[in-house]
Amino acid sequence: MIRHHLILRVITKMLIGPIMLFALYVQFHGDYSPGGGFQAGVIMAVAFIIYGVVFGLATVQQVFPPWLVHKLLALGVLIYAGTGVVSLFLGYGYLDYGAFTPDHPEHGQHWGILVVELGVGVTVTGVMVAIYYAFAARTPAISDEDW
Amino acid sequence: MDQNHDDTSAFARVLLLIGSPRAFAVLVVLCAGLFVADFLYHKHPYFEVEEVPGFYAIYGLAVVAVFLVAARLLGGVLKRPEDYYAPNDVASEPYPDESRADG
Amino acid sequence: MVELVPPFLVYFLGAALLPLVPGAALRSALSLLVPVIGGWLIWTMPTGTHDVVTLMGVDLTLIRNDRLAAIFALVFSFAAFVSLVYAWHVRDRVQLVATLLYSGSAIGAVFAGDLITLFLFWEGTAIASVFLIWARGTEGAYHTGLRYLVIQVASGVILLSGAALFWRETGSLAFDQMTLGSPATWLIFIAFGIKCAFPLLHSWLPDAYPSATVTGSVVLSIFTTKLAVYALARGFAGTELLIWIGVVMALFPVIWGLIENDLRRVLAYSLIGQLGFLVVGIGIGGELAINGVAAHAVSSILYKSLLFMAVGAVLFRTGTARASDLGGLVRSMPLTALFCLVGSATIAAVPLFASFATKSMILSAAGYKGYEGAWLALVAAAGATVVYTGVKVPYCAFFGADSGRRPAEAPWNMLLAMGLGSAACIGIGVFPGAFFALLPYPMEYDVYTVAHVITQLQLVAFAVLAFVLARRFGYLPTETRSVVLDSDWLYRRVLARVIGGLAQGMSIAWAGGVRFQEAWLNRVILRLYRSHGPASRMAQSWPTGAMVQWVAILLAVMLFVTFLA
Amino acid sequence: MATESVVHTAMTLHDHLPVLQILVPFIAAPLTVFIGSRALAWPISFASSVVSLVIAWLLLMQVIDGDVISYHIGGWAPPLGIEYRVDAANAFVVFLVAAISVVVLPFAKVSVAYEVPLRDHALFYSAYLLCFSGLMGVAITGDAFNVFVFLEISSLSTYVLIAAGAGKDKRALTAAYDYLIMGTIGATFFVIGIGFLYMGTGTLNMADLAQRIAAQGGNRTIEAGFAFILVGIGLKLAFYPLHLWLPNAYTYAPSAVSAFLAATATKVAVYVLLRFCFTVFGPAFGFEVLTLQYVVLPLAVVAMFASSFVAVFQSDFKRMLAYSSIAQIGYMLLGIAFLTETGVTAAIVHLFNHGITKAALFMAVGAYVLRAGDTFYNDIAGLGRKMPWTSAAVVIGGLSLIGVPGTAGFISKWVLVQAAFEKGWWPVALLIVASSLLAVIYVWRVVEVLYLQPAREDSTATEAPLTMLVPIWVAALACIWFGIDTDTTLGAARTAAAGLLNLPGQ
Repeated sequence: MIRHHLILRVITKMLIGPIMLFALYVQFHGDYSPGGGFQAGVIMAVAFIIYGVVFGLATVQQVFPPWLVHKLLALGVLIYAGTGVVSLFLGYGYLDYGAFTPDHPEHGQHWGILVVELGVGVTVTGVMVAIYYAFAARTPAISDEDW
Repeated sequence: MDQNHDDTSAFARVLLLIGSPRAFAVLVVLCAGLFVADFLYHKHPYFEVEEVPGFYAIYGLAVVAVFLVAARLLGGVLKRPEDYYAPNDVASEPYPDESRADG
Repeated sequence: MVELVPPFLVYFLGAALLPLVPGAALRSALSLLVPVIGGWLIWTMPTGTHDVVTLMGVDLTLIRNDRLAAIFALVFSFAAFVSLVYAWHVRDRVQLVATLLYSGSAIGAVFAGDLITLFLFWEGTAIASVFLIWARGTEGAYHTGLRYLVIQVASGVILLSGAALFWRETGSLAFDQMTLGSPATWLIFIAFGIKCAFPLLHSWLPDAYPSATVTGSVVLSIFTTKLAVYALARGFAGTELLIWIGVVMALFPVIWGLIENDLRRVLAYSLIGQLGFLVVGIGIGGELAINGVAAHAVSSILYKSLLFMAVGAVLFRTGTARASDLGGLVRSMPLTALFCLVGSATIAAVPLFASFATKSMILSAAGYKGYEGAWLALVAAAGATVVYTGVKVPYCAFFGADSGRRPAEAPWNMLLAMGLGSAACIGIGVFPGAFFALLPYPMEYDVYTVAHVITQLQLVAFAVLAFVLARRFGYLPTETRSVVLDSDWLYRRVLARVIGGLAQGMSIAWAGGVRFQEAWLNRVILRLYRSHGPASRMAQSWPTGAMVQWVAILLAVMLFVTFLA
Repeated sequence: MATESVVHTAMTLHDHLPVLQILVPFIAAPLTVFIGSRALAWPISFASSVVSLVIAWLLLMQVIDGDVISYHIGGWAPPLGIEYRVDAANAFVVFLVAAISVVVLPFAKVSVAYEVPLRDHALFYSAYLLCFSGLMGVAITGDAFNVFVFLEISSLSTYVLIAAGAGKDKRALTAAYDYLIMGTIGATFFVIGIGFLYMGTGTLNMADLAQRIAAQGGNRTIEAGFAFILVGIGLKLAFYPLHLWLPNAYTYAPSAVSAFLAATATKVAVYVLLRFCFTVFGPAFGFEVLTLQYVVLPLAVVAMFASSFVAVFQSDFKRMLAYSSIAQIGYMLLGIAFLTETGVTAAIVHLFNHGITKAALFMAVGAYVLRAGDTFYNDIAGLGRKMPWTSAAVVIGGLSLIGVPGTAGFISKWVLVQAAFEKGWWPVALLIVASSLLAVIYVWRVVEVLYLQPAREDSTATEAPLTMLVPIWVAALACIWFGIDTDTTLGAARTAAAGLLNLPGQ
């Protein structure tokens, strides 16, 4: 474990909280202001990646184990698609969020987009972290026998 | 029916008469009779040539004679040894035993 | 829509199921049911077209039943039954299946209402029948079968190309009366002609039929050529060219029949001769001639299969059908000899036998229409037939010089089959009126006139007399073991040598030809291998850069072309 | 979307069929990962494939007579919103994809277990389901950009699936990588083409595009769009000479993947080409006629011969099949290039028939891999006696590949030859027949290897397990069934062709 870079480590620890908070801000204001699931997901992933960069892969994988990454990755898609399925079960078209508040379609759409964006955010977080894991954990060059 | 194959059966002997000299005599008499008969009835010919007395008799005799001569001449030209086409032909092969096992 | 059970289906089902039946006797017994059921279906089938199925947008008429088709189908069924009785002793499943598929295809072809269906069954007869030759199991039979198959399949291919052209020309695939003139009809005509053994297209027949098994030749003699006769009668009735083709067909086999040593080959040539009568009849056209063709086709199936059965029984018992090795067999095979004589009498058109009634119709038709030349030729052929088949076959096998062979009488099933055939030959000869009722067209035709009986007897008697006299004076062609050349010599010998370009006997010529072709082919293949083989530019894994290059090139080409427009 | 006066009638499940078609496997994919169970991955995949097949059948039955179903995603009406538009053409393709999936998956269970490391199974099936839903999505959507999205979904998961072959042969990685590069270029070209169309018309809905393009006629923007789309899709469907990624990809992918992809992926791409050439652009445009006849047609003929020759000389069964696929795609492109109803019918029928044929053959390859370890000719020599059922299916598939009457392959070639005659292009018809002769040679080589050569002495191969044999034979019998019962396929293909060419339905 790298014991130098004290400043970096301190600063990182300080930054991670605000980064996550900012991610949530971008996430939940996505429907009215610039932002949304994609951006929020990346920002959220940054919080983990920077932690991994500074403190090492093993440490970050204790916090955010790869299996959980996989689950989140899938969960986000399920949230997105599930929203559509719910509207479908309510007798509306697929992803017709008007279904949630039949009297007030606009409200329903608001709710719907919020949930969908959440799904996007979760998946993007998962994907970014998974890509980081994949690259950071690269096994050594393939030995000759494997070819 | 007679199942005895060793001796010539009575039935076979009757059939063998066909090849006997007496049969030839019968044939000659029959031919003569038929030729004469041609004068005794009224024909309905399609063609004039049919009205010639004994036309069919003469024509049949002549045709066969011509063909026999032709066959003799051509036979000398066309005959080849039995294995001429062998092994691509069955001519020189013995016929295989028919009692082959159930395929 | 399939409304009726097509008769060929019974045969095909039989061919599929019978091999599974255990027990040879049971199998043979059950196989007899097939033509019985098939025949019953044909007998009860209403006239008209039925069972039109659509295949790839083409309407196939499986059944077009009229009186012309029905009589051919009925005699096919009867002959199939008789040959299955004759083959009772055969344990070989392949021959049984081949026989059933072959008869089924022939019957299917007879009912075919369009050229495509006809083509399918046409090829079916070719492919099924070759197994009857291969079943002999010798090397020569294998080669003969291949030659046979190539020619038969070629006939089918020519038929198909003719049908395709016909469809382009007329927009119809219906199999009906056609007139020669366009390439399409000529192709169809030639396809029929190959199977009908037109002169120079005939050599497959004397090559293949005597090479089959004992039962195989009987079956072969029934279907293929008569199917072709039916097809010609259906498609080209009244085509004058056929008269002259038929005349040649009736006359030239006489010579070969007289020279040939193998009795089954003699019968094969005489089969061509009888086809000549039928072809002339088709060429004359008109109701009487077509009736005559149908009737004579029936009787020629009967007596020809009867003769093949008799010679086959001799072959079965003695292992040879060479005239030079036979003679005097009447002493131990009297019944076979008797049936053979019935067949001979029938082919010689002796009164009271089937041909007397049927052949005369064709001659009368020639007479009515005034084709004197054709008429004279046919009478000559009829006279010669008496000798080269009617006398020669029984004389060489059963009478003549005693070969000393004393084989056992033919097995009971063969005798029964020959008996059935003989009964039919005599039945038709004695009661022609009942038989004429089955013919395609209604007619008034009196067979047993005094003139007819006497003139025919004259012809037969004097022909026999000529034969006997020739024998007396030693003028008969000598029967020696030999091969007699026919037009197949052109492709089996001359062509082979021309291709080979080497004159050291056929096998060397072949080997040389193959070597030469191999060298040439090898060069081509090597070149292709260099350009397309696994290690070539074409087949190797390309770097992505090269793939992208192609993308760029193709895009450029496409942009250029689209902007050009 | 109308906000006031919400008069809503509840939609039934039946109305949702078009979207459920995609949704079922699409949700099953993340579900597989989410559950993470190796044991459940296959059952989930299979169940969702079966459901998809049922839905595909229901849809096909609704549109077989020429009707069109339009489904609006999110309730946004086209051309603004995304529309799923089901007609005979794409219902046919979707049905093919779903049917192949249902047939291939039972086979895949054993094959994948053998060829893919166990820890990857959940992810493998997830990728498979994504690919599956992506392919169906490409076919079913009526929105040009949505086509691109689904194309990417299927392509990306395809790269993963091919790379999964690395467990057996590391070259799968480079094959997948090459395909990734080429696939991405293809997708990029495709999306550039769509961009041009959007620039030229201001819409992305295909029906709308068709109207507007027809109204304004061709101009440089649209023509460039056409060229880009053609090249982009050409890459996807292994259009000669853009096929270079395909042999490696099919050779090194797991057998089940090869079977699935060979039977579906290129076919869906062919469908997209059909859709753009006939619905969006309409065959009346001079530039399209020119391009198809002077660029696509010659290249299709070249593909038929060059690839067949390469296939003749291959010594690996699987790779041989890959090259034969390229040749067969040539036939489909030929059908399209005829620009006639019969030609398009031939392309669609061949798309289907070749799909089932290749499915049977590639599955047989999987069986050989399982039992003999590899599919090089010297490895599978003499297996005709040791694996009689598998080898018999190979013979049937091979006959269908050649186009022997009585097999499905014959029907498509027959229609294709008819189309050539209709056009009066005799030489092309002759070329079709001639290239079939090449197929005879490469199929015969396999038959000879399987039946006439002696088996290797160390060969311990036994017949493939039933879970493989049944799918192989279902596909093989389908080859025969659709060779005899031609009404179903030809009828559907005719309706589809008529729909694509905007002729009155038949």
